[in-house]
This record gives sequence, C-alpha cells and structure tokens, in this order.
Amino acid sequence: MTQIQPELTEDIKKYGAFDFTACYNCGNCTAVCNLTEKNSNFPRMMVRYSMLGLKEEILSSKELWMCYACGECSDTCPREAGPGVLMSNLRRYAIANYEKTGLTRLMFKNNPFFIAITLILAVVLAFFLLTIKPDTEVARWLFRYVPYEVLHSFGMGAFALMGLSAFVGVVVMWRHIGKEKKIAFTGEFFKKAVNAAKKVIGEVATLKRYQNCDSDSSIWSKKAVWLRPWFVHWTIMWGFIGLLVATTLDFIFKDPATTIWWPSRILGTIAGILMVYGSTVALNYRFRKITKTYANTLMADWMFLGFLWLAGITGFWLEIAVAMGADLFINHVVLMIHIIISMELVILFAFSKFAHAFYRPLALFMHNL
Amino acid sequence: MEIQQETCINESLYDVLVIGAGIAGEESALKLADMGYRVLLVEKEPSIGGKMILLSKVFPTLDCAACITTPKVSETARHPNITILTLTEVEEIVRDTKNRFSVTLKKKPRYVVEKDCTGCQECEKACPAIVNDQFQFNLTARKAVYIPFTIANPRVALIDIDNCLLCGACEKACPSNCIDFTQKEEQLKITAKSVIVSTGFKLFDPIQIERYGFGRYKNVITSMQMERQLAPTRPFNNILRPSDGKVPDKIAYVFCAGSRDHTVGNPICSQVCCMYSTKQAQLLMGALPMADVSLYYINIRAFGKGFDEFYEQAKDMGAKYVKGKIASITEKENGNLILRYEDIATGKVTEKEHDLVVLSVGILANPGITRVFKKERLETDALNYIRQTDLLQSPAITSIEGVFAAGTATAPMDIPDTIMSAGAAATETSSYLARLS
Amino acid sequence: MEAKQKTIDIIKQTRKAAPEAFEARKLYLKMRKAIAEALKDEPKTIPQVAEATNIPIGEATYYMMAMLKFGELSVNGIDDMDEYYFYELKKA
Amino acid sequence: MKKKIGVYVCHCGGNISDHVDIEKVKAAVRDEADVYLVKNTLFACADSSQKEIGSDIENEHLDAIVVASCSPKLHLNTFRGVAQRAGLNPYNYVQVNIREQSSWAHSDNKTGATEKAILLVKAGIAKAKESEALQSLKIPAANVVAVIGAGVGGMKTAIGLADMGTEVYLIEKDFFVGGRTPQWGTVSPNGDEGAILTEKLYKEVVRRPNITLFTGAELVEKSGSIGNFDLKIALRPRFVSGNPSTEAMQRAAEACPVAVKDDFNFGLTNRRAFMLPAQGQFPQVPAIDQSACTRCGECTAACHEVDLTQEVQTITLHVGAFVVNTGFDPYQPAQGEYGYGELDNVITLPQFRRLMEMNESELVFNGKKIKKIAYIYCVGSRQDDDEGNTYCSRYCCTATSLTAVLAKKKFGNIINFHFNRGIRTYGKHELVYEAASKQGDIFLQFSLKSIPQIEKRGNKTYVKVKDILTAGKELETEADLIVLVTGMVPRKNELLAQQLKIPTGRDHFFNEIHMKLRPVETVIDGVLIAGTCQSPKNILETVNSSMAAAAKINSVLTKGELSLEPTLAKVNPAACDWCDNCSKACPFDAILQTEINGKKVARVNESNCKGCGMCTPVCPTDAIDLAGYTNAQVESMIDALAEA
Amino acid sequence: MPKILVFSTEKISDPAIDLAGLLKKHYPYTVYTISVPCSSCIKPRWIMHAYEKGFDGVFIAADGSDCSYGESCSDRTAEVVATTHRLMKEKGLKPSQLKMAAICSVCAEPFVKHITSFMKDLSQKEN
Repeated sequence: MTQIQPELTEDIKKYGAFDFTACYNCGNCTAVCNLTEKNSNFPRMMVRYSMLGLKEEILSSKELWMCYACGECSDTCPREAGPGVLMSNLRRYAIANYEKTGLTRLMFKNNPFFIAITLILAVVLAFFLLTIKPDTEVARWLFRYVPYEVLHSFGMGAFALMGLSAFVGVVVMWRHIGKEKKIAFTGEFFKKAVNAAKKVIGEVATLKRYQNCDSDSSIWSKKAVWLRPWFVHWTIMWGFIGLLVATTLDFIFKDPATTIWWPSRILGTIAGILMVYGSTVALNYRFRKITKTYANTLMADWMFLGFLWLAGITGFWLEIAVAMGADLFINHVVLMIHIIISMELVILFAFSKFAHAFYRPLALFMHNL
Repeated sequence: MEIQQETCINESLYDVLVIGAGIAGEESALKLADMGYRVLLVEKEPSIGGKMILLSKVFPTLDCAACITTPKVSETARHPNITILTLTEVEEIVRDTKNRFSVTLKKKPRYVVEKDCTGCQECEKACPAIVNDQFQFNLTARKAVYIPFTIANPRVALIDIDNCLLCGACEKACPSNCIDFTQKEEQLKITAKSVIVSTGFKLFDPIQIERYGFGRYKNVITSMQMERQLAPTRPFNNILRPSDGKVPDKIAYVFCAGSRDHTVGNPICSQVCCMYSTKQAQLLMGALPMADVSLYYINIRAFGKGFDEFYEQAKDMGAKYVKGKIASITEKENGNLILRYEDIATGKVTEKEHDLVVLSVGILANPGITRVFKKERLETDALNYIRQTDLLQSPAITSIEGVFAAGTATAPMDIPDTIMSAGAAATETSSYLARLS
Repeated sequence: MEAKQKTIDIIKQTRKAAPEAFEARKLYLKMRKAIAEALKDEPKTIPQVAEATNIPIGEATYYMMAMLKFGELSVNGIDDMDEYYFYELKKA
Repeated sequence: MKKKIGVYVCHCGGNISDHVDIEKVKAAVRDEADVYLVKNTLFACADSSQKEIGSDIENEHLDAIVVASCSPKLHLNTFRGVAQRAGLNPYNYVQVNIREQSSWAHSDNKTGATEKAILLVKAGIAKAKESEALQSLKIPAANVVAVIGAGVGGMKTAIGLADMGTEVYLIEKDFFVGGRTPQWGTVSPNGDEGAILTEKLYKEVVRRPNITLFTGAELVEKSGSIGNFDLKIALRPRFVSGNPSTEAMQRAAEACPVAVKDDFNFGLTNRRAFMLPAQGQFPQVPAIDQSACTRCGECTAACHEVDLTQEVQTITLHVGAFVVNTGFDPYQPAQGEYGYGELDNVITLPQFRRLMEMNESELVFNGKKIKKIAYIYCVGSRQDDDEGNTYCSRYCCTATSLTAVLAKKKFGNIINFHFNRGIRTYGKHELVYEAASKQGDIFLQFSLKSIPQIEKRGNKTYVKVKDILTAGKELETEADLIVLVTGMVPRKNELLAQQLKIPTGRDHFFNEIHMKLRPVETVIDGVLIAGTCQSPKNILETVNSSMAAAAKINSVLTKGELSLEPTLAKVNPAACDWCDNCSKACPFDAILQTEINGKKVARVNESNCKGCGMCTPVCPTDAIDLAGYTNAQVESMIDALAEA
Repeated sequence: MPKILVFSTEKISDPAIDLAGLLKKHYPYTVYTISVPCSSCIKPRWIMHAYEKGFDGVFIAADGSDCSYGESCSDRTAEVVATTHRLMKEKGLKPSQLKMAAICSVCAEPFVKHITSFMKDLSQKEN
C-alpha cells in the first residue's frame, strides 16, 4: 500500500515544472517518445508519480535518466502539461535528493541563493588567489599574480571535494534504484556489469539513443545533423571531457601554457572549439525558445551553459594571448575569470545540473544490468 | 414571369429568417411555422438536411438517420409557411428601422430549373466531367452535373460550374429541358423581424495532426467517411478500405482526434465522438461479423439517456475498448497501419497493427456567419461558438436583440440536444415576436 | 424551347472550362480504358486489376468505385479469403 | 361506390413511358367498370396538367380520380390539392406509383413493367371505387397548459408559454417554487448562483398575468384528452395567510417547539415545523409542515398571520395539455454504501454543497476542520444490472469538478481527491475538469470490479483504491471528509404517475415517444415531459427541453382547435362484443369502453387515435377498421392485383 | 413466375422500395405492393385473401424498431404473422409462403435481396 502525498507535488513544482497537474493521463507522451521501451515507460508514469507525490518511486526510477529532453512529448501534449519539462525538473529534484548536504536543493529551488553562492564563491576564490604572493620562480608571465603551484593544489582540492560529494550521490542513487531493481552482487552480476558498462560507454560515445530522439521530431528531422540537439549535446559533452583531460594532463605534467603544439594543448584546443560551438548553439536555441523544452530555461540552465561558454571563450583568449606573448593587465583579468569560472564549474559539479553527467551513465548502467 | 417572382421575394417581409437548414434550422422553422409565422429558411448547400441526413444510423437507438431526417425534411419543404432557398448565402444583415433586419442574400445559380427537374439523372449519365464527390467525403467521384445524394431534398440536379467542361451534353440529354446555363447569381433583399442562426459546426480536419498520417495513408479515414460507408447510400459496394478495396478485419478507432487537445486549439470535448464511434463499432460488428474492432480512448463520454447502456452493449458485442490515446500511426508496405500508444491499464507502450483506422474527428465552431452582421456585433465565446449571453436562463439569446441561436452553433451537442435547443430557440423567437407586436 | 437548347452556347461566350477539369476527364478516360481492358475477359479483384494495369492500387480503387457508382461495373462475388470482391464490366 | 372515375397516366418525360407502354395501360383500364375517362399526360404534376385535371373534375363531375405517376411521397399532396380546389374530397384521390415501383424497378423488362403497371393502376381504380370522402376532424382546444413542477424547468416552460399567449397553470407540490436549483449554491463556472436564478424566474412568473401559480398543489384527478382535459387539483393548507413580516416569521419559527430534519439542507441541520423559506425559495412566505405540526399554537402568538383552521381545498381546471416537469431526487445511498450512515464523515455531494454554503471562510464539519476531501463518483449511477441504476447521471462529473474548484477557491487550503470511473465532462464542461486538474486535484480511477475501500483507523479515515491510471497500483490516502457523488433518480410522485400514466423506461425516468423526432412528447397525446423527469440533465439542458416543450405544445394549441388526420380507427358497434383486445393493443390509450343500447362496445377517442391501425388485426369479430384501409378497399385491391 | 404481394408501410418501408426503383435495382416484376400506415395493422384475412386469389407469397416489409407509432409495433406485427401462420396451416399452405423482415426507409438493397431470395424459394417449392 502506497500513501499518496499531495504535499510533495508542491515541493516538486518548486523545481520548475508548474503545469504537470493538468495531465489527464492519455499516455500520448509515453507513446510519442522514441526512447520508451517495453520495460521502461515515461514520462507519463513520472507525471503520475509527481501528482501523487510518490517520492520513492521517483528517486528509484531509472526512467528519469533515459530521457534526453527532446521535448516531443511537451510539444504534442494535448493538455499542455509539459511532461518533458517535468522530466528535466524531476532530474533536478532527484539530484537534489541524492545530494545529501542540501546545498543542491537550495540552489535549485532558490534562484537568489544560487546567484549569491556563485558570486560569493567567485569573490572567495578571487580573494584567495589574489592574496597569495606572486610566484617569481615560474618564468612565465602568466602566473605572475596567480602562482601555478597554488592553482595546482587548489585544483586538486576542488576535484577531491567534487569527487567526494559525487561519490555520496552515486551511492544514494544506487541504493534507491538498486532496491527497486533488486540488484544483488552474485557471480552473474559482474558479467552483466561488464556488458552494461560496454553499453553505457557506447551510448555516451555516440549518443545513439539521443539521435533517435531527434530523427522523428517534426522540427529537428528537417534540420542538418550539426544543428540537432543530440549533436549539440555531444559537442558540449565531449568538449568538456576533452578539456577535463587536457587540464588533468596539464596538472600531471605541470607544464601548462606552453606551446600550443603540445599534445594536451592540441586536445584542449579541439575540445574547446567543440564546447564553445555547442554552448553557443544551445544558448541560441534557449534565447530563441525554439521548442517548449528550450522555452523552459531555468536559472541553473543559463548559469551552466553560460559558464561553459565563458570558460571556453576565456580559454581561447588566453591561448591567443600566450601565443602573442601579450603581457597585458587585461589578460591577467581574463585569466582570473577563467580560473574562477573553471573552479566554480568543478566545485559545483556535484551540486548542479552538471551532476547529470555521472547520474545518467549510472542510471543507464543499472538499467542495462 | 420570373421577374415577378423575384420582386415578390424582394418585397417579402418574413417573421423569421433561419440561417442553415440542418436539423436545428428545420426544427426551429417548423415549430415557428406551425405557430403561424412566416419563415424564410436559407441554406448554402444545394439540399437541406445538414449533416444528419448523411449519417447511417444514430445512437443510442440505432434507428436509421434517414428515416428520422427525411420526414422532417419533407415536412419542412412542404410547409406552407416556410420558404426555402438553397444554394443561398447571407451576405449582410443590418437592423434598419428599430425592429427590422434588412437582409441581403446571394443565391448561386443552380443552372437547372428547380421546378422542372424530375431528378431522372439522365444528365448525370451524359456528363463527361469527373469530380471528387464531397457528399461521399471524397471516397469516390461524381459528375459535374449531379444530384447531391439519393435522398437529397430537393432531389434536383445542379451543375458544378467550376468543374464543368461546358460541353452541353447535359442540356441535350435532359428530357424535361430544365438545364439553363443562362442563370446568374442573384442578389435578393428581404426583410425579417427576427433571425435564428443555426449554422451548425465544422468537422475537424485531421490533416493538422501529422502523426496520424491522414491524407498520406489511404487507410486512415475520418469517422464521417466511415459513416458514409455504413450508410445505405454508401459510396462502395460494401465496407472497404480505400487503399485496395479490401474488406477490413482489424479496424481501429482513434478517439479525440482534434478534441480535448490544446495543440490543435480545441481544448473541449466534442460530446458526440465517443458515442458515434461506439455506434459505428456496433454497426461494423453487425456488417462484418469476422471483424475485430478496437477503440482507443481517453475517457468514454457516454453521458446521455441510454448512452452508457449502449456503450456496455458494444463491449458485450465484442468491441475492444482500450484506454490510451494513439500517439502516432505508421504505415506498412501492405497498407496496414501500426498504432502506437500507452496502454494505461498496464502502463506499457504498445504497438498494434490494424488494416483500417478511423479517426473519430471532433467538431469545431463554424463562426463565419458572425461577419454578415453589420452595425451590431454577434459575439462569440473563446472557442468561437456564438456566445449565449444568458447561458442558464435563455440559452438561445445572443448578443443582438432579435437574433437567436440554435443547435451546434452555440456548442457541441448531439441530435436530441440540438432538437431541444432548436425548440427553445423557437419559443424565444416566438416570445420576441409577440413582444414586438 | 429552341432558345433554351442553346444556353450552353451563351455561357461559352463568357466563360471557359478549367484546364484541370479536362485533365481529370482525360485521366478518368485513361483509367477507365485500362480497367475495362483488364476486366474484358473475366471478373477481377482490385489488386488483380492494379497488377494487370500497373495503376497504383489506391487509384485503381478510387476509379473502380467511381465506375461502380456510374453503373459501368458490377460486383461478382468475393474471393476465398472473403477479402476482395470481384468486379466485372456491366453488359450494356 | 364511385361511379365516375378519371384516370391519368403520366409519362414523366420519358421516365415512365420509356419502360412502360402507356398506350397499353390506357387500353387495359379504359373498359374497367366505372372508369369514366382515361388520359395520358407528359407531366401530370405540370401546372397545365393540374389545371386540366381540375377542370375535368368540375366539368365531368368526376367522383374520384386516379393518377398513375411517381411515388406518393412526392406528389400525393399536390394532387390532393388539385382535387380539393376542384371541389372533390381529397381522400377520393388515389395515387399509383408506376415510376419507382414499375418503370424504374423493371427498366430491364418493358413487358413486365407494363403488365405490372396495368395491375397497379387497376388496383388503384379498385381503391378509388371503394374510397370514402373523409373530413379531417376539428376539435376545439383550450389554449391553456398545466405545467406540473415549478423548478427552473417548469418556470421556464410557463414563462415561454405565457409569452406566446398561452394561459398557464403552474402547479407545484411543494410550498415553495425553485426546485433543486437554490440548494446548489453556485451553479456555473461563471459564478451564477442558483438562488438568484430562481429569484429572477419567480419574479418573471409573478409578473405575467396569464400564469397562475399554485403551491402546495397536487393533481388528484384527470379526465379528457388533448385539447380538453379536466383536472382536479388539491391545495394543501399553508396555515399562513397574507404576508407576515420577516421578524414575525423569525419569532414564530423560534417559538415552534417541533424540530425535524431540514430537507433543504438534506438533513444536515434541523428546521421547525413552522417552515421558513430558504434563500432562493419563493414565495418568501412561511408554511407549516402539517405532518410535523402538533398544533400546539405557539406560533400563533408570535405571528398573527398563522391560521391553523385552513383545510385542503380542491379546485377544478380545464386545460388543453400538460407539461410535466417534476424533476429529480438525488440518489439516496444505502446504509453502509461507502460507509454512508456508518461513518460520521461520509456525506453526499448535495449535502456537501449545502455544507459549503453554510461555512464562511473555513470548512468545518462535525467540529473538525476539513482539508482533504475524497469524492467518490458514480454512487447510484452506472451500477451493475442486478444492483440498481445502470445509467450515467450525466451532470455529476462536471458538478463535482466544479465543486472541487469552488471549494478550493472559497476555503483555500483544500486538497481534492477524485475517485472516479472515467471523467465525463462532455463538451465545454471539459474546461471545468481542466481547471480542477490544473489546481492540483488528484484524479484516481477505479473500475466497478474494484471499488474504493474506506477504512477507519483510530480517528482517521482512509480511502484505498487500485488506481487504473497508475497501472493498477494500490494507493491510499487519508481523507477528512468523504463526499459521495450521488446521481439523479426521477422524483417520486406516485399520485401523478397514477393519474397521467406516462410510460417509464427501465431507468424509471419518463419516456418520450422518440428521442429525436418527438423528444418532449409522450405516447399520451397532450402530455409532454421536460427537464430531469425525463433523464438526467443540467440546468441549461433542462431549460432547453422545457422551452422546447413550450414551443411544441404552443404550436399545437395556438389555433384554438386541433385538426386531426381523418385516417382513424372506426368501430362497428353492431359487430363489437367488447373483448378489450383493441384497447390493449392501442399504444395511445385511444380506445374506450362505452355503452350503446345497453351493450358494452368499444369507442375510439378520435383525438387520441393516431391511425396506426394496430387495433384492427386483433379484433376477433372484425368490428374495427381503419379509414382508408377497410377490408373492402384492401381486398378489392388484392383482387385487382391478382388478375392474371 | 410466382406472384408476391408486399405489404409495405407508408413512412418506413415504402420509401425503401421506392429507393430500390430509383437506384434501378431490379427485382421480378411480379412483386406488387400495397402500402399501409403500419405493419401491425395488416389483417391476417387480407393475407389469406391474397393466397385465395392466387398470390404465391406474401411479404411483410415491417417497420421494425423504426416505427413511429411506438415500440409495440414489432411484437404486434409478429402476432399478425403468427395468427396468419395458424390460418395458413388450416388451409394447407406452407409457412414459408409468408415472410416478414424489417425494412428501414433506405434499405433498398436489403429489400431487393429479401424479395429475390423469397422469389427463389417460392419457385423452387413449386417445382
């Protein structure tokens, strides 16, 4: 016997979906979606859970993570209940519930708080960075005001913090979905796990399911591949991963900001181009509200995309500056911005929309078990 | 002689002008004529009887629509107090003196002398021009000179001049010499003390819902097309699917095609589709005993007298009702169709194959008539139906004094409700006329 | 009476028939000829006619139903599967 | 027997003459006995032909004519008109259909078609020979209508009729008019108030001089038939005369020591035997409930208008027709149905509407603040065959959705749970359902096989359901109040049913003759039905049907006389032995028993007879015939057709 | 060729028979129609009279549920048929010589089908 908790509906609405109670349960959304399968039905059942306030059902559903928010369901919903929008916002709801500090919850539900924390973090970072003594030993002019060593250890710290909270979130999610799916660690588990992992990697690499999403849509099927949402998402994702790897390599070899022909620099450049392209197109779609999904852009989306775009743009600025050897004050300012934004991205990774980057693969993995 | 007749009409003063000769218009006209008022009934189509005369049988009694309509139609046509003008549209209505409407009518030429035509159809046989038959909802063809359908009233031919080859064959063939290509569009001016708007509804055009493939997939048809196939005056020799003339054996009904749907701008329920589909299902099961009929619905609106019992009866007969809105239809090579939906009872996405799909299309407002009212505005509601200014107490009253509304001009409704509303409009009009004098 | 017989000539002075109407007529004649040819020897179902004439089956259905309506075809039984009716030319 | 028959055979252009040899037909019938002239004509219906036939009748003194042409459906009335204009009784005209039923039907066989045409014409001549001049019967009719029931529907019928010039007696059983509408409070999404609606209508009713309103009135006797009914009406005493002041009324009510359950509030509160009209009930004059009053006389002191000596009065009325508009009763749940009568927080939807009216800003029931409300739909509707009402009550889905919206709007912090069986907000009512869902109401759907279970645990009530919309998941919620959405049943009125004998359907509602052709008429001529006594309806639909009934009956009575088709049954009293077969066979109550010279025989009430002839085959002595279809006529036609 | 007398009704089945002619749906010409207001008013003696005078079959084109005189029509018509069958038995006539079917006002095709098959039955029996 499951108790209906209507109060929860109000809570869910605070994550951004307002109209889902208009749903009259026709099931159009589920059937119109290209990604629903025989044993995974969404979004209607998620709408239903939200209306009834069935929290456990929401937190333990892998279906939430199988959606790529193409928006077809929202566009064709006869009651304009925005099932696709609800899916996006339920993911926030889930992230906020997996993440145990409560920080995410606050940031998602409370825009001023979100802006405030971003700004405070920026100020703290700036203060921290600026009060440290200049490093004279590193020859490169770029690190005159912000010593590379400091950046290095600071970065390590940020990564560790992010890693820890991500880990906690992952464990929480595993427990919710695992209970629902009754996963047991038997001998067979590992064989299945390998298979599942392969599938997830394949999916992440190609976004094959996401491609299905767009191929049937009345809007996207008419557009060129490089303008379709899956490709935009792919560029942002791989751009970011590429940059992450490049930065990590920089850390490991402790020789950043050298010639652009250095392999990690080449990787960084390509990844940067992808990321800037992707985030530019995505921001453009959201500004133009070209589908219901894009029309429903929340603070977290703007922040996230904006940060990625800024990080990319400032990165290229610096690259050009280094290549030209332009030891100008303005370039130091840009570096400062670049560092702050990148750091914020990493620090907030587990507490923001960004967190879907590890929740989604995990859900897919569990789905394939 | 003809000129005389025209002036006769020109100078006529009618008590009531009824616009639209469907069942609502007929009922109002008949009631008022019985009370002794002079009624002018104007119809833009070549024959009267509206949509109902085209139906097969009617729910929930399953009596044949023609048996019910034709007596009313001929009673209307025969009534000494009713003047009928077919192929006529209202161009302008203006209140001139305080309580009179001066009305301008445009009568399109029939190119056939109505009173001389015997309905022998010799002209049709002779005519070489082939046109889609709109009264069979394009399932088959007709000639350019044609009688709309067998039970049309008046049962008189007309020439579709836009598709006419101007060969003159009909004129040669006509035994009663009634073809007359010299007829011109006429403008008539009449005066009426009151007006009843009974202009009915428009059918939803499912071409708007691309996912259903109507217009692309031949075997996706509208419920009106199925209605014609089930009627005794049907276009085919039996119930056949249009792609290849096969007798269908797995038929699907898609409910709420164009109703309860914000994405097509019609958020309300059309009130009749559930029941007419249920009726068609029963008739299909009778006509094709081997056929499977599945009906995909959101909610069943079986609300009227005897409706729910009728729905239960259809289930008992073997109609499969499936709760779940059809999201999309795709066509297979052999013309069969795959329907994708969420089976709400199980919560699972399901795909089912059918060889004929009927879209239970909804009904929409038909507000064109509001444009003819000059000086005063005939108001409509948010859904473009004529606004009933005193909804609960006097449903027939509109925003213009002396102008009343009957039938589906004000809201979707079924036949009994339409007849009632037409009766109410008659009372309202009669009371108004009594107040005038 | 005499004057009336020529009303077609009067209207011809002011209006021309639409080219589409002639096209439709031509197409119908073509289809009708092909269908009649296919049904010359024996009754056939619509798919059989379509195959024999190479007319797309949907169009064959439409035109055969029109011919049926105009009294040029008649129904002659149904196939073994109770799926397709046979049609034959009506004898004049 | 007619002696001078004129026969006209029509070519119908070539429609007939192409397949029927007209000359042969003429030749074959020319020598028939009593045929005076035979002519052929190119178009019998043409103006010139009509004139020719007319002058033949006049000049040749024809006593019957036969036109052999097309279907009588087309031109029967045309030629009847020709006959009448020429001074021949239209029923001495016979039309023979040799087009649809001969030339066209047998266009493949000219000989056959001709042969058939000849026989058909001969049969027509035979019929003409036997034809009788019939006069359509005219009876005076009172343009007066008794409208029974003064709810919204009855008042609308009365107003409509009065405005069209019909005299109306508006007869209400209760002491107050308004019916169910004032009990509902807000009745539409636009905020229309039931009480205000009835107030407006009541004012309209009293304003019209040609409406006479009787309250506390019941029909006790009825005789006669359409156009002329005689009725006896019993008027129950109100025990209050004149118009007491509001204060006096209040004082008297307070003084009254007898408390009974208040029907207006569906028993949620008590009232006194001294009844005060509620808001929306009219006239605003009190009445004393005779069944509860102990005649203690306490009220007389407080209110001088009280008069306990009043007695039942009987009056007689003469009317032309009835419109029955007796309305509905809310379905009364059985003891224990969803906990009704057992749990103290289970009430019906009408009760809940009263509760909403009685609470100002906070919703309180039995001293407990209400937040979560569970509505259980289809109580008393759509039940199993053997259990009760199988029909859908039509108004409840919309009414409940609207109630939920209004409750939330009025009391704020409300959560509505709708346990339904598929929401049926048809037409524009869909918007009400949408508004309810948009405000966050929770809709749960169950099937008749697994209805919601109500459980009391501690002092909390829970509703449990297998929700179809959540793939059959078992769900449970707490509810502070459970509202049973009860359907409509026809209002009980046995006396009236006895008097008027209107047939009812399986659902016990009154039955119309034909839902589409004659939706407000019953098989009893002159007795019309409207509103919810016919089937569940909302206010708009009730008003429409009530006004439709007004239009129908006014169009019949307005001329002051009724013209009856002369095709009626006729009894031959000499042959009749009164066995009752014919009267049982008659669906229209048109055959009565009468005495002629001491012999019990059947008599046809011509104003009720519809000319169907159902009575004729059942007569064992062949004593009853239908005019125009007598044995002589039909058998002589058969003789003619049987000729080789 | 056998001769059939058809009793049709003015409002319902007669229009169907007219429609059959209008649509040029041919049936044997030895079918003659007498139309009456309602199928429940056909007297058994008329039917018997027809057999006496040489008709081979009688067909009642009944109103069925479309009857405008009310629901009892079908039952009453059935009674007429039952009574007639009794009378026919007495006279040694085969029950199959009397047929009844409900014919709606546009049931032209069913009418022609009924009548042709009736004709077939009658001629087979004669042989």
